Amino acid sequence: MLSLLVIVPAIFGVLALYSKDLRIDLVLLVGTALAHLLATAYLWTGESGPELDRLLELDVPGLLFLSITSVIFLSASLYTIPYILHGTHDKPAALQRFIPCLLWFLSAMTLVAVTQHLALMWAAVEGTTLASAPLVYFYRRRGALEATWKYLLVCSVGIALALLGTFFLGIAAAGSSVGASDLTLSGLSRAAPFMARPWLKAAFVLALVGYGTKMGLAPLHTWLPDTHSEAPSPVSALLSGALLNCAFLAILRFYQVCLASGDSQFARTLLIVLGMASLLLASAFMLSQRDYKRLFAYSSIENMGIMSVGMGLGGAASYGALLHAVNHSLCKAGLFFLAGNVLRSFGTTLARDVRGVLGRLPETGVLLLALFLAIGGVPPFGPFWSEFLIFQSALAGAHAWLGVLFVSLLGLAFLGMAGVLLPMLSGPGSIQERRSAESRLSVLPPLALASAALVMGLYIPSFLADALHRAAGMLGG
Amino acid sequence: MADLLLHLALLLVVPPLLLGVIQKTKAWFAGRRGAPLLQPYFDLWKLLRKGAVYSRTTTWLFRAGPIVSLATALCAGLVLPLAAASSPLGFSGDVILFVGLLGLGRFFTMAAALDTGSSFEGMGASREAAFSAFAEPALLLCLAILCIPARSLSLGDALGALSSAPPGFSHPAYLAAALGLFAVLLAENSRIPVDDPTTHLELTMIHEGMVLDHGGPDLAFVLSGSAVKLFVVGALLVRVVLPPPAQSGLAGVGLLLVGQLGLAVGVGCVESMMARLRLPRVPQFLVGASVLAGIGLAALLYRGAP
Amino acid sequence: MVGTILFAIALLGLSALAAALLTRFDRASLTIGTTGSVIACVTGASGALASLVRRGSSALRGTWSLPLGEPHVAMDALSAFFLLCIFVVSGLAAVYASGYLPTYIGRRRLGPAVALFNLLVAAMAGLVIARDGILFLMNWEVMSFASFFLVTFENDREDVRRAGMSYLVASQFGVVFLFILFVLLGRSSGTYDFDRFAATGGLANACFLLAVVGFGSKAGFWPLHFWLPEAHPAAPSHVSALMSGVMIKLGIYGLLRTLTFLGPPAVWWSTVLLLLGAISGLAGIVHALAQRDLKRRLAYSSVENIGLIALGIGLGLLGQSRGNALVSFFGYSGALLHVLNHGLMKGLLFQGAGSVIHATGTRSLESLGGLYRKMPTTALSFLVGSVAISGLPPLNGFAGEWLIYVGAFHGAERLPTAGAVPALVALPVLALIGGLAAACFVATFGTVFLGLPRTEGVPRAHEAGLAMRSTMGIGSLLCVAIGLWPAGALRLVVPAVALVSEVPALASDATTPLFAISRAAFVLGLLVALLALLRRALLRGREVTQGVTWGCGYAAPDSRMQYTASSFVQPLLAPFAPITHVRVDEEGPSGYFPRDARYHEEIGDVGERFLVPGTRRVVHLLSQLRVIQQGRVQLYVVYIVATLVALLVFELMGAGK
Amino acid sequence: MTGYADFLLLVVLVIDLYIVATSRLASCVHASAFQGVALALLPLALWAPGYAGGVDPQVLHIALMSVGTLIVKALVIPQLVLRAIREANVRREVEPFVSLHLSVLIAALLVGVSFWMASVLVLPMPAPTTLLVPVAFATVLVGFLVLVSRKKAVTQVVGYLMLENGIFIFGQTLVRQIPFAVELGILLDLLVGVFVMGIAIHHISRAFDHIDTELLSALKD
Repeated sequence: MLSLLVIVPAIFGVLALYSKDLRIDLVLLVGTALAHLLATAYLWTGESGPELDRLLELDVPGLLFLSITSVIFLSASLYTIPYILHGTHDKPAALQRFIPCLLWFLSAMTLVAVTQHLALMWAAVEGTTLASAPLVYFYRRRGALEATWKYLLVCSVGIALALLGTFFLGIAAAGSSVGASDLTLSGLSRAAPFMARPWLKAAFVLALVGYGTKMGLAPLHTWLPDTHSEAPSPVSALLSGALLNCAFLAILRFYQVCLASGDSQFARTLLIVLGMASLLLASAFMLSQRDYKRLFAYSSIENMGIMSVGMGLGGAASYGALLHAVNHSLCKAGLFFLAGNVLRSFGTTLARDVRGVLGRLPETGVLLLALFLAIGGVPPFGPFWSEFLIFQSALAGAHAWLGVLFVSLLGLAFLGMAGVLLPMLSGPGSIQERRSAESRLSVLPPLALASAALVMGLYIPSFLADALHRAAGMLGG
Repeated sequence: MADLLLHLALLLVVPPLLLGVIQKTKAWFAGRRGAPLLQPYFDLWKLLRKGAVYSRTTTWLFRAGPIVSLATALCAGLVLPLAAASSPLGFSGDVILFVGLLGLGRFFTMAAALDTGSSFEGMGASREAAFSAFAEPALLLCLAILCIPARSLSLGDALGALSSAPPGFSHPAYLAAALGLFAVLLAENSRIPVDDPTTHLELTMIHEGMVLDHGGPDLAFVLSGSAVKLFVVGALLVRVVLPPPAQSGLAGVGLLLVGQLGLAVGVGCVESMMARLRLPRVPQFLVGASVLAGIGLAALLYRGAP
Repeated sequence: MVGTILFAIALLGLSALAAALLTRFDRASLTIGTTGSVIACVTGASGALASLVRRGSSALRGTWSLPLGEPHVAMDALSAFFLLCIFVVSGLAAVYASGYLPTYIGRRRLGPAVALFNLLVAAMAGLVIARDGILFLMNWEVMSFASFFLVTFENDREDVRRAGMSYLVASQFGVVFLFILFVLLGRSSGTYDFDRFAATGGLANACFLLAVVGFGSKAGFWPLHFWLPEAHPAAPSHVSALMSGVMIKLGIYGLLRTLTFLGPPAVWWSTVLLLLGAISGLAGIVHALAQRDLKRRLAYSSVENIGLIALGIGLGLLGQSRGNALVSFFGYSGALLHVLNHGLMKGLLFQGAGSVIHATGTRSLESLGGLYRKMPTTALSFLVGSVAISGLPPLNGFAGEWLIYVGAFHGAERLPTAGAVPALVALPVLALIGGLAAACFVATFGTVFLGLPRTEGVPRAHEAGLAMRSTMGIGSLLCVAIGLWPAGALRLVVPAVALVSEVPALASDATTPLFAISRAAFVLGLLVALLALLRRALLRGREVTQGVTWGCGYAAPDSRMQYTASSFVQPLLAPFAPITHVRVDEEGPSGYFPRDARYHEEIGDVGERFLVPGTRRVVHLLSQLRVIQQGRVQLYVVYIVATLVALLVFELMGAGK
Repeated sequence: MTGYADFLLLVVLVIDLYIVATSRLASCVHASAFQGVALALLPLALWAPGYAGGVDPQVLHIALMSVGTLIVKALVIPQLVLRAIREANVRREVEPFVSLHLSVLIAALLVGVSFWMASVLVLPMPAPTTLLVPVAFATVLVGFLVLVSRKKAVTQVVGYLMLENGIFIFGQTLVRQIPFAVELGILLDLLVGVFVMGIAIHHISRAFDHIDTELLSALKD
């Protein structure tokens, strides 16, 4: 079952590559996305055993991140239909390899969520980079090319370090008295208590820096703003909504091993340090940001920082961090879709030249307003709960000043976003302004995501709540 | 009921006499015979029998101004215990009502002045607003000096407590209160150091400036209102300087009248001897009065109530 | 009783939703929204009144699947009193809005405005009955954002957007402190339930300061008030009436509710509040005097009245910390009665200002004047509002300030010297504030309604619509009623005071004097009536003619020769020149035949002097960080290696072998 | 047999220093190809018969892996990079950030550092040769040096390859833990990675008509 989840999108990708007609590609894309979501929903019902002699094995965190990826991918595929059919941005675009890469991207991300073999997981994460690089270079222009090159190089170098970390972990496990175990999570956890401490620490540091680059934690985040400002909107939504979570899952695997080894305090401190660095840097850059797509990129960095701090604090905060992963993906994907709509209607990503969005694109404007409030942590929406849970543990923890700094940086970031978005929404777009018709499908996905974020703020479904609790339990919750 | 009638009689009959005495003192100082002592009464009688000319820009507020200023002055008088130990409208906390009533009268006089739309009346109202804003703290602090030793907020008890105390200024605080009240009296009733009631140059007027456009019965109400206000604040000052012995009945009234006349002569002397303060100096004069009262209070608190 | 309030909130929510959905049809959404909010306000107010009179208190506790807190609502005396204020002022504002909003049809959509208004009222009511930290914070944020979007209703204007931004910064700044306050309280008592919140010693002091700053930024205490004179004038008038009337009072409610958790107050708490109150009051009224814009002047006067309320609470705390029940009773009851009074008065004044602006199209005091003939009802209610807010006897403003004065007097008399001094200092401050307020509002009333119209725009003014006139009428009647019968209003306040100051209600000490005040008011009315009759009798036989105002014989008096707002307050502001940051831009007449001369005075507030340059410097400082994102790939790889080396050294060396 | 392993590791180390020293791109790529060959032989030298007694059952696994490495690292990748160089018709790494002589000195310093790190991070389990860890660290560090100090995109790819080779050496210690499928996956990722980089370089040279990353820095904040 799990192997099907990985292989089917890959095969459909190949099919799409050779099919000449765009419509068939789109049907393939949406079909795969739907099938993937149904399969994931099925996985929620029963326990599925390991496959391919323990290469593919699904546990609760894996299932959680798999379902996030699946939901975001379905909304992105629906959004891609009008995005491609209505003619893309002004430049000629590489349509031919867009949908195949999307499908390979999906299979790579699925593999990350599904496997517990660390080396295979590394290969999957590297696979996501390689699959998404052509997606970033969708528009034939210099900026996109430069963004792709930086994305490719910085991420590959980062992930290479993660491979080194995986090998270090293997060495540490091999050196421990339990004897050589395969590089699966369960094996490593069994060997963890007896591992040589320096190798374990070096392994975690390498993995944190490696996958941290992919996750966008400061100061390893440098590729993220460039990539998001150049990539087409559905790709940015997938990058921020799903890919960053996969990198976070990879770090969590290593964190599980550290927890099993009993000496996890150093890991917590590292997570908190990098998380706070991301928060500080993201807030600073959001304050005077000119480009609204880069603004959302820095908001992703900020939210990754929040999740990393949450996981570092442990206790209720790790539950908050996982909840925030869900909330953030929903909101950020929706925001990027809306950014795509605004870009298509106004033709520029400079916030200064965009005025009266509420007048010209009423649906997009209202949704943009709702999601801006959601990502800012305003109560009726989901992120308020996760951010409050993390803030509560931060303030109640050993260093109270950490909590104060945390909530002030969140406030600063929110004001930064308000400074950019609110003038865009308001302004002279009065009623008479020409209301450009927006296609149903370019508004439906963000609407669905926004209402999901609202539901998460008012009522967390019980199956999701206890899945989060079980996952947090496994991660030092 | 007899007290009430006596109280009202005093409030209505005596005040114009004070104006007469002040004018007679100033005339004596200037070596003139001056107008007869009852001249204010003749003026009032004349004005009450005249017609009235109203400006086209004014509304009913212009007509209400004089009425409210006289009514509030009378009401303030009723709050103040003139002769008997208690006043008809007295209660614990009437000190603040006393200050509030004076404020209400002033509010409507200023509103009437602005109603005419003339720059001179606006100038008078603006100056009145500024100086009264600084006079209120001084008045309140002086009243505080009276109330705190008596541990009660009613003017009746506060002044009553004075009469039981040994004569003269048993405590320097009362001297400060008296001086403070005298300064407030001069400011409120537009006497010389603050304002010149007899000036004819509109640019220099304050209180007169506000009532330029009134004529006939309205002017009469205005004049009697300011006379009553002079009488009321004067009575307060006299009760502080010459506290009548307890339950003295008519003798107390007599003492009050003598005190008032003495006060009127005093005001006349001050008016004859001093020149007007420059307008920007008036707030400093009033702030000085409140500081004086504040020092009195500090002395009171520091050595504990007598 | 709390059931009726929940019903009212539900009704408000539903009507908000309906109005939002019907955005395309302005009239329909307006009627639905207004009827919904009026019915809800009436039921809510009656429920609150019933609970106050019967001194009942009821609670409802539910469960929800959200990770934190629980939906626990209850209504005690304090909540009931504030609910009464909220529903009365909101009801009046809603009816006023039904007359005021139609002018926007064609320019702005009405649906969102009506929906957000109902949402704001629902959030405020929800806030007051919330008995759980999380629920409280949720309502607080919904209130802040609903009011933010209402303030930026006309966001096509640049100054409205700037005002909205400064309001957002202030509310975010305040919310940070509230988050910290509630988590500290939650941690010390293990749950977010208000019934079990408690803090003593150092934690209580910290919580007090957090509450003062957090709630103070919404209430508008002095340095934290910078958003108020920006946001209120930018908002449509019915919203500024609601915000000034009742929303900033919820900051006071939050402060009082926190005080009930913190047990016996420390002595220095009262000094802090007295100081804040005095500064807010004085600075507020001085800046109000210096304003040229009608709504900005009313906004600053709100800061002054919040200062008075803070003085009241300060006296209440003084009484509690010194153990004198009388002082604390008068302090708290004065503060709470002033909350209700100010809600009514300021609502009335803003509604008056709204109809003036709606009629003349301008807010500047320099160009108004002579509106009495054209707008008699508005003028009369504005007069009632002005007399009331100046704290003059027959009206309700006096009743509230009287209680605070008596509290200060009792403080000066009964407390030992150390306690008496702050009370004594409060006396002259209260008097000065009262005097300046009277001057400010006679100037405002005079320059707007009396005299001659200063510009040609004014003569075309027309009286406000029926809805607006009726709300102003009801508002004035309420002010007069409370003014004439303050003892009744005190009966509403006493149960709430008993709850806050944990002292047996000493109602008797206050009701007899208040009855005396009513009697004095009656006597004053009698005297005025008698004199009016005397005047009519005297003038019956006489010849009464119309003439021109006496201009000292000047041949061509002109309406521009009248005293304007700035000239009226110039002697008042001269003594305060050292503490106010005055910028004068003038060009005196020159040459033998001077043609043009110009004099313009601008009073800078704490906002312009410190905050705007401060934020600009911070943003500039943070933008230095942009050098990190320089663009070269090699540099990015160096970042990765540097982080790796740093963390490795930190881990391997730091942890030691 | 350990003698062969040490010899191969020394060859790898020398090639590292050579790549840093040369400025001609073509010779860099050829050196990298030789390094690939050396690495392909390494597993045979390390785990071939005679190590720790008895025939090792996974000899097939090791043989397959070394053949795979040979094909990927020695043949396919160099061809890709050479094709990229031909299309971009760029010959020499003109003056990089750090002059060539200085970078050689730094490389030598890095080798010293890696030997010191090897003393800190001693392999917990018995390893066939003591040289393995230091050479691996050296290759990784020098790879970073090349990546950071060179301007041409192709040289950065070569730097990235050296980095991968260094990590590959570390991988040799875990032959038993990593199943062949995963090993193949890692190699495949490397191959596809370089392939995509090649295409990117091709587009860069067409779009910017040079492949100097200096001008590739328009995107900044």
